[in-house]
Amino acid sequence: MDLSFRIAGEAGQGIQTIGELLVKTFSKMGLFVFSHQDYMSRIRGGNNFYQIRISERPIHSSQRSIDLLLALNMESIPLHRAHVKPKGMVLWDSSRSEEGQGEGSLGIPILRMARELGGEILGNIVATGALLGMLGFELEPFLEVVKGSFSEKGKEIAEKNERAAYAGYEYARRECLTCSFEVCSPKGEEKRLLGGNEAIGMGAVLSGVRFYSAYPMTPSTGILNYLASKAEEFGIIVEQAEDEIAAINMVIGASYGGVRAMTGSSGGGFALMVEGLSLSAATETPIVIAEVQRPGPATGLPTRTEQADLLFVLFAAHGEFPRVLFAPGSPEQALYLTNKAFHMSERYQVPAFILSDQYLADSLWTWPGIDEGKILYRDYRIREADGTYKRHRFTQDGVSPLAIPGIVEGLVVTDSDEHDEEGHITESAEIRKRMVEKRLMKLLHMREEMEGPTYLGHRSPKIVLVGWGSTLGVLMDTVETVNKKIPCGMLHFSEIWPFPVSKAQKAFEVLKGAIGIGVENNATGQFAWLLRAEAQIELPWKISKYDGRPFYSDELSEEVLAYARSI
Amino acid sequence: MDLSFRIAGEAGQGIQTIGELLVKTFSKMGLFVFSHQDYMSRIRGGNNFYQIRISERPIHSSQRSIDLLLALNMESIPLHRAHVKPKGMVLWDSSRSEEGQGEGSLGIPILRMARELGGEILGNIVATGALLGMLGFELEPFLEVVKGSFSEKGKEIAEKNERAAYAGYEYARRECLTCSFEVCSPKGEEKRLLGGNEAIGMGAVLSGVRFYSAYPMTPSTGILNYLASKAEEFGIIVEQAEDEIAAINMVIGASYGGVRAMTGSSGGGFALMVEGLSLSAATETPIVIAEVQRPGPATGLPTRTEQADLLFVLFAAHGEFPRVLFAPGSPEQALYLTNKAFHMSERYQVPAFILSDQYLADSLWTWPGIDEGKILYRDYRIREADGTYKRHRFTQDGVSPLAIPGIVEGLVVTDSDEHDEEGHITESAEIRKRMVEKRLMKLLHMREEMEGPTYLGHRSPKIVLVGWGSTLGVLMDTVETVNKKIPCGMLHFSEIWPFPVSKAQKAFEVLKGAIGIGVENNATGQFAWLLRAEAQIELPWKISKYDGRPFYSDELSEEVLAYARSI
Amino acid sequence: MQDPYNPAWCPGCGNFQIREALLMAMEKKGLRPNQIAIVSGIGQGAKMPHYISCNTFNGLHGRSLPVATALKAVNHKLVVIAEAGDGDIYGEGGNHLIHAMRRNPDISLFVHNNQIYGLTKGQASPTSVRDLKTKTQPFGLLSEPLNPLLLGVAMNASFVGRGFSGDVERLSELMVQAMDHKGFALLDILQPCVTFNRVNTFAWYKKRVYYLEDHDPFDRRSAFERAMEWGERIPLGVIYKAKRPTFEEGIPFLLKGPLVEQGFDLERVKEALLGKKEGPGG
Amino acid sequence: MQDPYNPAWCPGCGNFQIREALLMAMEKKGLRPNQIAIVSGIGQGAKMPHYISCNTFNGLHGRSLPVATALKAVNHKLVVIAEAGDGDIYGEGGNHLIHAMRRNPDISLFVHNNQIYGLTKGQASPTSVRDLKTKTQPFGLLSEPLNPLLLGVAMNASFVGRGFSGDVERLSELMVQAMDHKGFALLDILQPCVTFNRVNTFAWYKKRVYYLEDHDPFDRRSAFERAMEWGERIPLGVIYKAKRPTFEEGIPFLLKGPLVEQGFDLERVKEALLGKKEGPGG
Ligand SMILES: Cc1ncc(C[n+]2csc(CCOP(=O)(O)OP(=O)(O)O)c2C)c(N)n1
Ligand SMILES: Cc1ncc(C[n+]2csc(CCOP(=O)(O)OP(=O)(O)O)c2C)c(N)n1
Ligand code: SF4
Ligand code: SF4
Ligand SMILES: [Mg+2]
Ligand SMILES: [Mg+2]
Repeated sequence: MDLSFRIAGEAGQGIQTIGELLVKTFSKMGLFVFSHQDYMSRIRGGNNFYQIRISERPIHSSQRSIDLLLALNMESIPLHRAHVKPKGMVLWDSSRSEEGQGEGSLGIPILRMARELGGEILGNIVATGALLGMLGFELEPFLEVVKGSFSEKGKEIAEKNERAAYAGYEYARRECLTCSFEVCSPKGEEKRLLGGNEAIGMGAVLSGVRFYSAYPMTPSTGILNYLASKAEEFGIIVEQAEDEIAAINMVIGASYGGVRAMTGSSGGGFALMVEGLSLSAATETPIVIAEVQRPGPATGLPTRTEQADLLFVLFAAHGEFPRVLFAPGSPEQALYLTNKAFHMSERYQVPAFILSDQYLADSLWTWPGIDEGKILYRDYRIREADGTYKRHRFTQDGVSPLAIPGIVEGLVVTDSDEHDEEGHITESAEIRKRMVEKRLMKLLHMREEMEGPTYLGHRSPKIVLVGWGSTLGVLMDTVETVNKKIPCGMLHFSEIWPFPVSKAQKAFEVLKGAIGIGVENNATGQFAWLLRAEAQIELPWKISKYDGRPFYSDELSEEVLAYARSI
Repeated sequence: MDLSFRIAGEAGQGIQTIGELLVKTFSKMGLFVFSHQDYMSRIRGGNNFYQIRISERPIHSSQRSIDLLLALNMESIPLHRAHVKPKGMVLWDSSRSEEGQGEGSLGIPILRMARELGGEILGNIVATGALLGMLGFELEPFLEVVKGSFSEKGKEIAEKNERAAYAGYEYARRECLTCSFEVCSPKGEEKRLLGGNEAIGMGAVLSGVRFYSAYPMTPSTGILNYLASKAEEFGIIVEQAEDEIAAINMVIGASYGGVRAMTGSSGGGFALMVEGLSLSAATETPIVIAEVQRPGPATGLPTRTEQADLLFVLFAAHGEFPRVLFAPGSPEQALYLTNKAFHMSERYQVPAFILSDQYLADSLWTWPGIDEGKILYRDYRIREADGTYKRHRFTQDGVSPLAIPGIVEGLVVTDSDEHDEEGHITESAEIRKRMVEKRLMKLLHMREEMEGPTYLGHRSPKIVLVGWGSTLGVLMDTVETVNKKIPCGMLHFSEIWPFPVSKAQKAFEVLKGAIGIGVENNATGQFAWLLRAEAQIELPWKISKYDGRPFYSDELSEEVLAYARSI
Repeated sequence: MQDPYNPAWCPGCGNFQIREALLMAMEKKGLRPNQIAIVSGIGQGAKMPHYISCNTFNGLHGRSLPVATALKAVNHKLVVIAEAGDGDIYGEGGNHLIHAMRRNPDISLFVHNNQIYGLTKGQASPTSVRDLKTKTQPFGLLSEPLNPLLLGVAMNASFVGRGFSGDVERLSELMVQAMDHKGFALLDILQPCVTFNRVNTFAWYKKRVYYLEDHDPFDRRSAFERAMEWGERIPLGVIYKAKRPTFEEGIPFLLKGPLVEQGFDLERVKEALLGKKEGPGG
Repeated sequence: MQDPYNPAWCPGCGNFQIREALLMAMEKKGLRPNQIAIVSGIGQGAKMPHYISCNTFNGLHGRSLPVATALKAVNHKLVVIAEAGDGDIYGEGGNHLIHAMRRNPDISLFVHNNQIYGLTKGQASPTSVRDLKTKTQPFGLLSEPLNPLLLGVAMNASFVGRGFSGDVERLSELMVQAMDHKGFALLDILQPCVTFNRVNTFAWYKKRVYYLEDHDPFDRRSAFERAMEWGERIPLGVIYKAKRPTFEEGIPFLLKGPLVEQGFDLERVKEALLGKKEGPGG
């Protein structure tokens, strides 16, 4: 079983509510779920959708072709119908229009039923019930989810909602004569779900973050919301700053003060943090920055996705200094790599980045739950030091002891100007030279800690898809499809900087003879460029997408196969 | 004749005054002059110097070894004496110390003489006169310079200064028994001088800049000062902004309004302009930005030099868009390339950079005066357009008509969000894709306008020094020296982006067999990295300097020769 | 794509009325679309120029004022308006606001003050009430609200006023006054956000607002008094005015006419700049 | 390299006295060096912490306040002082100043207000007199000076005062009061710049300054009056005070003690976070 649904309608119609009810329900059933969101930069109106794919096997991406479209308004039907498979169905609200929608569609008077059942607000539940009914699933798991979601609001409301679910479900079962979805009866355990932004937030909490400051910016705001929701429980100061400059400077102040600290934004907000980034580098103050990409330049498409900030983030800020950059491919990777970012940042006293994007941020993946052994934690802060303490002491590996001001006896002195070992401003050419070397020296050890790419696919592939960051899932699913026709594999990088040069070169060596295709959600092929500069590896072909939308695995498979046929 | 002098002392002692009097005097004599400045980030105290080199042949860099040290305070003697050549001299103020300074030195009671002649302020003139006397030059040109400089202050003051010049000169001629400098009697015409910041300012005025906004930041402030000094005469609005963010946004507003506009800063200030850069790109508003580098990260060494912002400036800002980057090698290049930056920026509606640094900014070169034919000027602004005007119309080369709001009949609409041809916000995938392509398409034509590197040196060199930006002069002088021992050449890039790939590759082809040495005033070899990424050219060796000081040609020659010997 | 008569606002949002008032004001002033330029930031209110027929520069979040200031300086014949949100101009763009008040360019700033971040879904803004709990203020808002009018009077801004989206007619009058004013005019507009602000609703404002009468805006002390008033009663109207030269008036050569019309004569510039020798340091 | 007793200031600069006053204030408060942290920006005044024995974070131009705010929040036992220049804090850092006043963290801000940009050689600052001609103000300064005290009162900052470097003893008293104050204290310090400011010299200030007497800083109206006074007479002292909770007081778990001392128990966090199943959206 491999089914895709799209819930489409205006902003404000409850698309997200329906989407979340469904993914919870499917997870409860024990199904694997993948979902992503496509929405406009507005609060009401326009056209948004929430897409869900389910299967009894693991799945990692969305497909362009859908089995069922739930259209919450009439405008959604022409907009999305082309993507409905020949045997698929459109479920629409017949209380909105007199006109029939022809074959392959089922009209249900959603709003009318909702009103009859106690109010328009129940429409979402009616629609969700109807969708499950059309598919032929059991209603029970959904009823449980509904119960869980509304139990806090009192018995009466809970019951109303249950009735609405039942009504929608029954209506669909009764009326949908042409529905012929093959659904399995899942028996697996209840599954867990993890979203991209949530994963970064969880990773931060598990790494001991105690200070998070940010300025709201789509699609990064979910991290802020997540951490705010955990603030009291875990003693995390979460402060909305007046602007992004304040956010990063606060984070640096908090880290100087002795706690682990983080900020997050999207490209435009991060652009304002660039000077602060250099401050973190100059003062060797560890910080973690999540940059959740959206299409630029400037405001661009605020709620959409792109992978176009890689080189920007890698080279942001004046002067030369080491940094760490991870680009997770899944929520699970996002969690562990956020943890690794804190680990590296604290260990080497450098800024560390998580480079995500809207697609990953707003996607939900089924995941097995945490592997606790994978969480790295060691406290590198010095809590005892006497008056001889020097913040920027020259050491063999370039890492100086990082003491907490006020806690240690010695003074913790640092400066954005070039400074001596004590942290005091200097103009000395000699000290300057050594300080540059001290800072850059860390790169050696840092690079060793970076993992190389992941290979998946055929043992001796003819084609290798090369990607990074949020395209992991789409590459995985594409390889599976393409492999049925020609030997294909994928190489995915999520640990980007310091670039694991020799690991990358080794990975490509094995693939000699295969044609490398760079797959990037941007126009210029930034990662391919980096690969050439860092590892002298040339990718002969590239597939780019830069319309603000993510790759779909069925679409990508076709493109890869078309290319394969052409050579 | 090839003589180098260093005037050293505390900040505030008048080092710069003496330096400028001297370079004016030598230029008047018809000599070629090169000078640069080395100063601390403070207003009084510390130790600064001004270095001057003169010759009857063109010279393009400073040398580490000096013929004459003018020490304005006693502390300067131990600090700089090691650089004085065996036959060189130290000129010091014997009114500051009882102790003699031994062989190779001449003490002159500068302050005492000044006081006797009418005040301590005359000390600078006494010292300058003495220096000229020791060298054995005629006094007349200096007297003329003094006359010119003080004529506005009244006859009495002018005469006092002349007397002081004479007194210093005579004292030195009389007392310096060991002075044996070989000076020629220059007969050439009076020469012109041009400084790095001044050249950028002149280039801007000649390009029709009408709006300049910046926030003061060393070493870029000279551009602001220059343009402010020309503001009234040439109708240029010069406004000191409240911060760098305001500066770049003002410049964008002025350019949108229909005039040529520019801003300038150093790396840390530019870091704050990064979001604004993306705004210029998204709205396709032409702007020119001068980034005058200093050592980072963060505040770094505010008054010193480095070439470490290349990759930062090239990849600054989120999203993908074309930009232009020039890195002039001399004040003369700075003038023409600033003009070319305006030309490219206006023609393609993209942001254009001049990447300079403190060394270039504060250097003076003898130059032949302007070649007027080299100044490009064409007005690309549209002053007539009816109601059908579309600001971002799709065109064959990606360049849309750029009309002036309020002047044309049609409306000029633009947006930092992705927009349609009219400039209105859009969420369309189709339009987004075309807009990205429209913007990036310009790169094709832009790249064709970029010049390749300059080659100078031996016809079949064994060693080629490869550099960019402000190292031009030092490379020229080094090649001349090294060439006397082994066949050597230099390849210098001042037109960096869009990278002139094929021109670069062609230039390197000719040099096959020679060993390329990257010479960069930074630690990581950023240009060498770019060369590899863009043109697959590998430089087997590099010479880096990153102590905040510039290369000296005698020093660099030795390093190159040492390397040559080692292979 | 964007139909100018189908704004991306929620039904019932105060922005619709602000748009109406602005259209009315433009009509009252008899302005043709190409004589006006609206510069805006990012936010719900900042989308305004897309729904008005005019020259439009929809720039970055918080950065409308520097753009507008420069635009006016290079073409002072244009009527230049900045449209901003409360987060936009009192948060992200706060520094530019302060310094625009010091500079006093002849532009009008209309702030769509809904006391909340609308476009990013309901975070506290600089004008939100203290202790407001939102998804991003887990401890409740820990800052005191900024009083834009008091700030304006303290900064000696040359025109400081407040309007209410619920009264289109008088709001448009205030807009006209702001545009007629020679200098920087800050008009803070109370605007209900029906989706995210459950505190400062239409009814909440409606109950409290009143128009100033017998108030001399040139009397700074009384302006402070009125500006401090916020709570049970909220004054509307022109709170403060100061006679000050504009930014453009300080630039001598603008007397000749708009800079953008002054032309550039390369030959003259070459002559003037290069005819005489340049010394070091220019 | 840097001898703490050989500051990089010009002989005669007011910064020397400010340093003396600060040392005196620290002594009066009986503070050990490691109990204090000075956060500063970039400028002549901002070099201060290098010449005082204390924890030091010398950060970016204009950005001392966010750093200081966060530092205090994570370790509220530290005495946190921000040292800034007038360009630094009223120019580049203006937005942070406004919002620090709203937040009211328990830190003291000492502004070395020499009404000029010292370190970058004499450009106009936000407090420079109007029409000032400098190398970068070719038409004379076209902006009106910002009045920091008026701004502070308007923003309801919880402590607003002014000192003068020429009176070390009383300046140190004011510093002590600022440090003793629970909340954000803005102390603007008039400081002659002997090199670049030829207008506001020591004598200029000396002739004009007087200490407030019989002034109730809790009386906001009278605070406005005093804050507006600038010209022939310039008041010194505490101009305004407001009773407000501090930023740190709003963060519930800081009652347990400084955050930096609260430790991190990975096992407990794992348990609490992962023990129960996470739904979508967390
Ligand atoms: C630099 C930057 N940071 C953050 C954002 C995201 N953002 C867009 S609008 C907005 C705030 C909206 O609030 P407000 O200015 O009050 O306008 P409203 O939507 O309420 O009208 C934010 C934070 C952005 N676009 N740019
Ligand atoms: C982002 C940034 N912009 C500009 C500068 C350059 N800069 C350093 S100090 C300073 C202003 C100094 O004036 P002020 O803050 O009044 O301090 P003062 O030197 O007068 O004490 C400037 C513009 C900088 N360091 N960083
Ligand atoms: S979210 Fe609020 S401000 Fe935005 S359109 Fe809706 S009601 Fe208006
Ligand atoms: S320049 Fe002015 S502020 Fe700076 S040290 Fe000298 S006198 Fe003091
Ligand atoms: Mg708002
Ligand atoms: Mg100052």
